[in-house]
Order: sequence, then structure tokens, then C-alpha cells
Amino acid sequence: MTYLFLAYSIIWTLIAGYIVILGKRQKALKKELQLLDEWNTEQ
Amino acid sequence: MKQKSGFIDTAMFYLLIPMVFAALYFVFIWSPVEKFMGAPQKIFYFHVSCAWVAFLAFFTVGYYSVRTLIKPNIKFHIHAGISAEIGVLFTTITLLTGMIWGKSSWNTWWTWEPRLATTLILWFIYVAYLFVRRMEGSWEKIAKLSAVFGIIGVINVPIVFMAIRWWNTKLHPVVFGDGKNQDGGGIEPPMLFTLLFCIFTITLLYAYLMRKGIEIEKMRHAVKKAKNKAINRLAG
Amino acid sequence: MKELVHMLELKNLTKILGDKVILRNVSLSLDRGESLAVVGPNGAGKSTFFKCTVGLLRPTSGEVYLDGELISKNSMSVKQKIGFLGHESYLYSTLTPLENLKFYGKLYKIKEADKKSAELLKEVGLHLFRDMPVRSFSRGMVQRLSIARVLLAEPEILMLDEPHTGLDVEAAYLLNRILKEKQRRGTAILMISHDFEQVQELADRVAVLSKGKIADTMAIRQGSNLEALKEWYEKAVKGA
Amino acid sequence: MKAIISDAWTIAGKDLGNEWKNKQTIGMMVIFSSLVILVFSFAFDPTNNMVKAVIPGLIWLITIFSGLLGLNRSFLSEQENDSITGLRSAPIDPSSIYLGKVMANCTMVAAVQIISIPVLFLLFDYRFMGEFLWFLLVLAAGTLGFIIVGTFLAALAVNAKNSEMLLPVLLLPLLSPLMIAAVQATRIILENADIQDAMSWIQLMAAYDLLFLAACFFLFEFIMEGS
Repeated sequence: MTYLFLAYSIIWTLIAGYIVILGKRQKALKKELQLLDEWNTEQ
Repeated sequence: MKQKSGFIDTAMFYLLIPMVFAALYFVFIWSPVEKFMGAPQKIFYFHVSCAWVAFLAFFTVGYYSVRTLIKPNIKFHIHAGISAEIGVLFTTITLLTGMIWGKSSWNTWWTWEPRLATTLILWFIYVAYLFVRRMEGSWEKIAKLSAVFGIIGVINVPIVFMAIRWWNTKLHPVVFGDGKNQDGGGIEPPMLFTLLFCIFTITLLYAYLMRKGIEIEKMRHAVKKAKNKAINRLAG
Repeated sequence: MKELVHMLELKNLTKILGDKVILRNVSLSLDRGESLAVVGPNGAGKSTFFKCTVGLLRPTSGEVYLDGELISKNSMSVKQKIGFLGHESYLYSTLTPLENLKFYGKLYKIKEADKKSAELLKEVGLHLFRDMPVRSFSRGMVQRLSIARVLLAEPEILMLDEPHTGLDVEAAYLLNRILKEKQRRGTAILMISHDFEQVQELADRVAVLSKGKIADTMAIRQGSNLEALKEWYEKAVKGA
Repeated sequence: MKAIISDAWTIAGKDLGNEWKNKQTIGMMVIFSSLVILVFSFAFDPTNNMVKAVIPGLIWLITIFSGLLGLNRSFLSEQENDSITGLRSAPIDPSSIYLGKVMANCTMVAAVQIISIPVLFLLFDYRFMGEFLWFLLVLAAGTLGFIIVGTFLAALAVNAKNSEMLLPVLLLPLLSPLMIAAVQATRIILENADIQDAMSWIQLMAAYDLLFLAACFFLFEFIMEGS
């Protein structure tokens, strides 16, 4: 039973972790893009 | 166009959540407990689904690699890269769950069973592929080199499987069809349904992650372009 | 006699590398026995321009014709006609000059490569050093040897990427003499250069490549003014 | 096709002639493989009878480790003075560069094997009793496959800054089926067991060699096409 629990917790932490990483990447990029856009249109 | 793809993403997301819970319900509550292996057998559903997606992702890499070589296009290059990344994720999951299953049913963390060993080598090829993509240079060059490596890698997978199968075919329980006399090897209809449902869910998850990843990668390129523009502006 | 087919013809050559447009719509033509110099500031895309013309890079769009034949990836007959003197020497530093020439002679399927290599070595003044590994050569000697390598195959068009770098006055004079001789025999010469003096000495025409475009071209008459050439160049670059 | 082979031979001849003159790479490879053997004889006590079981694996281990050194060099040496561009602008088929490098590397690894495998048998006090010709056949098939894939990946890896580190990471997973087959076949032959048992392994190696030779031969063009 513990093995079952272990397996499923591993599966979901990894998937959730990947989604979190993706979200973080997207956020950082969004921020950068916004900054650059502002900078590019400023002048 | 942009709105439409955003809509698909949202729809997929809201479809995925209930499906994941439904899959978990089928796995843990609805489907019967296997009489020989007991509760740990329930690892099997997601283990198989993840393995399926891992191989699917790898062949997707191969497919887009071939297309990149035929006609270089940054879209194919990005698709192949994201697929490889998700492939690494699911291969890792397959390996870990496979090990746990092995521990619970054969009391050993690792066996050189063909499918598991092939998955391990697949993992190494994936990682090598990602290393190739990390090389410096214009994307055209990297697209070409990584596509070439991707194709060689895909050719290799069936051979690896065959070699390891010949090398050692002892331990894997044959769940489907060709087990001896079908006893202990058969699969009950609810189990089959649960398995298929899980495979479908994970495949959908793969598609969702692919879309998400591609979107992010496109953003990265937009950032790069904007950066170049800014630099050009600075340079005068 | 007027040639109907240009020795080299570029039609709307465009090359995009990554997100950068290196060359945009470059069109040029070059006849037999003519020499064209391409000048331009650093980063104007001169090297890319060359690699596209030689067929080492595939242009994003546009075509390159050599002697009426479209340059595609692996047309060996086209490569046989090109003598490409690049930025690097392409020589093996562990081999001697003679071995280097023999090796390339075999690849270019030259008959009597040994005899011809020896003659060429004499011509570029490396005869005495023919059994020394290239490793110990000075920049000028290496450049002489790579000129010999290019001439070995008797190309119909010479493409020279800054041929005068690293050469002393004497060697530069030697090179110019060889090139003029070749030109007189009908070899087309395309060269990239920084050195206006040599350009004026060698070229019939000059083209300015700036920001990936041909900014201007001008014919050079014998005895024209070096200062005027420089002035014209500055103006063309600014105008681009 | 004839032209490709003769050009390949020219390129291989240049590499081998160069190697014959200074003997640096081969020397290093021989020394390195001997050192691997030395370290292994410390790791597993050679007087122990069990050690006989690892001999087939060791043969391939030293081949791959020392071969990797040579493979790394084979395209790095073309980078000096950018002579690879010189080859690319010559009127030859790009595949002949690949073929030439395969020939040169194969000869070099074979030369190293001729020295290091007897040394291995000597230091581990191993009496060879199998069928010699079959042993050579297995050795040739395995080494050829290793060089076919290795040369191709060396050309690919040389584009990276850390190519020496990248090459093994790329190469070893792809070699795994070949190595399984090679080690098993070698073991069967050295144990003087029925050759019939080794047959399927030899067939696997032959199939691997042919498949990858065709694939690499075809794909090499794309590696050479710079951008």
C-alpha cells in the first residue's frame, strides 16, 4: 500500500512541478516582454 | 486566431481537471483489486499511460525532426524541443513508478527487464537530445543538428528494445493476451476500461503541456526579437 | 566577343540567419576576365555573401548562377570551377606544403598534381620550404601557400576573401601579378577587400556592400584617384 | 559511387599518413587502454577465477574508451585552419568525408585493439581457447558499428564548445544495443560454446551496422551544411 502511495505522489509531484516551472517561465517572459515593449515604444 | 487558441487551452484545462479526478476514482475505487499482486497493481494504470506518452513524445520528436530536415521551419524545431522536454518528464515518471512496482512485486528496485531498460536508454537519448539543443549557434544550425540526432535516436529505440529482450526475458508479467493459458495474464473488463481511460487522460495532458510549452517558446522568441530591436535602437 | 552567359550571376539573393537579415536582395553579375571587388564596413555581410556564392550556405531566397548553372547543394561541376580563398587557410598544419597541395590536388582530380604542385610552389616562392610542416610558417607564407592551393585546380572563377591580409609588399606584388595574369587568360575574379590601394590596382569594378545591400557600384579606370575612391565609398556607406 | 570511395580513401589516407608521422593519437589511445586494463586489474583481483567472466566486457570497454579519444580528435583536427570548409568547398560528395573518416578511425581503433587485447589477455592471464576467426568477425562487426555511429556523432558534437564531453553523452546510449550484442557474442565465443548461440547476436550487429551506415551516410550531408 505504501508503494502505491509513493508511486502516485511521485507522479503528481513531478507533473505539478513541471506545470509550475512552465508557469514561472511564462511569467518571467511576460514580464520581460512587457518591459521591452514599453522600452521600444517609449522613444 | 489568438483568442481561439486561448479558448482551446482553457477548454482543455477545464476538461483535464475532472478527467484526472475521474481517472483517480476509476483507479482507486471503481476498478477491482488484482488478486495476485494486490493494491500495488494499481500503479500499473498510470505507469503504462506515462510509458505510452513517453514513447509517443519520442516519436513526435522523430516526426518533427524529419520535417525539420525536409524544410527548416522554426515551428517544427520548437515542437520537437517541447516534445522532448515533456518526454523526459514522462520517461522519468515511468522509470520511477516502474522501479516502485518492481520493488513491490519482485522485491528489487531495478531489473533489466526489456521494457524498463529500454525506457532507461530512451531517457538517456532524450537528455542527450536536449544537450544538443543547448548548443550555441543560430537556430537553423541547431535545428538541423538536433533533428539529425533525433532521427538517429528514434531509429535506435526499437533496436534497443529487441537487444534487451533477447538479452533477458525473464521477469515481466504478461498482462495482456499472450500470457500462458491466459490465467493470471488476462485482464478484466473494468481494468481494461480504467487503463484506457488513464491512457486517454495522460495523452490529453501531454497535448495540453505541448500547447502550453509551444506558447511559451514562441514568447521566448518574441522576447528575443524585441531584445534585438532594443539593441538595434541603442546602437543607433 | 561578348559573353551571353555571365560567369557569375546573383539574382535577388537574400539570407536570413536566425532573426537577422544578413543580405537583402543582392543582385550582381560578373563576366569572364573581369574583376569585381566588394568593399564594405565590418558586419555588412561580406563573408555570408561569399559563402552563399560559393554554395557553402544555402540562401533563404534568390538564386546564384555560375556559368549559367544554378548553384545547388552538391553540384560538383560548379565547385570544380570555383577557387575559394577563404578567411582561414584550410591547410593542414601538420603536413608540408607539398603534401597539402597533393591532397587537394587529388580531391580536385588534377592530373600530374605532383609536377604542378612543385611548379606552383616555385611560383609563390615557397619552393625552399616544401618539406617543412606548415605549422612553422608565418602568416604571409601560409597565405602564399593558400593562394597556391586555390590556383592548383585552375578555377574559372576566383573568389578571394581579403587576399592581401598578412602579405608583405613583395608578396602582395606577386599576388597581383598572378591575378592579373589569370584575369588576362579569362578567369573571373571576385574579391572582398579592405585595402583600397589593392582594390584600385586590381579591380575593374567596385561594389559597396553595406547593411546587407549593394549600396553602389562604380567602374575603376586605370590611373584613377585613390582619394576619390575613398570619398565615394564613404558616401555610399552613409547613403545605405 | 566510385568517386565517393576514392575521395574517401584520399581523406582517410591523409589522416592516416598524418598519424603515421607523429603517432600521437594512436600512442595516447594505446596508453589509455593499457591504463584502463591496469586500473581494472586493481579493481578486480586478476588471480580470482571470477574475473574470467568480465573479460568479454573488458574488451569492449577498452575499445570504446580508447576509441572515444580518437573520435574526438578526428573532426577537431579539421577545425584548425577551418580545413573542413576547404573539404566542403572541394568538388567531392560530403558523404565521402564521412566515409573517409570512418575508414581512418576504423584503422586506428583496429591498430589499438591489436596491441591492447593481447595485453589484456596477458595481464589477466587468460588462455584464448575459442575459435579465432569467429572472434575476429565479432570484433570487426562491433568495432565497425561503434565507429560508424561514433564518427557521425563526432561530426555532430564538434559544433559544440565542449565537444569532448558531449560526444560520450550522445554516443553511449546509442551504442547500447550494439554493445549488448557484442559482449554476448564475444562471451559465447570465448567460452567456446556453440557458435549457433552467437549467430543471432552477430546478425543483430550486422543489421545495426548496415542500418546506421545507411542512415549516417544519408544524414551526414545535413551536418556538413553549415548555417
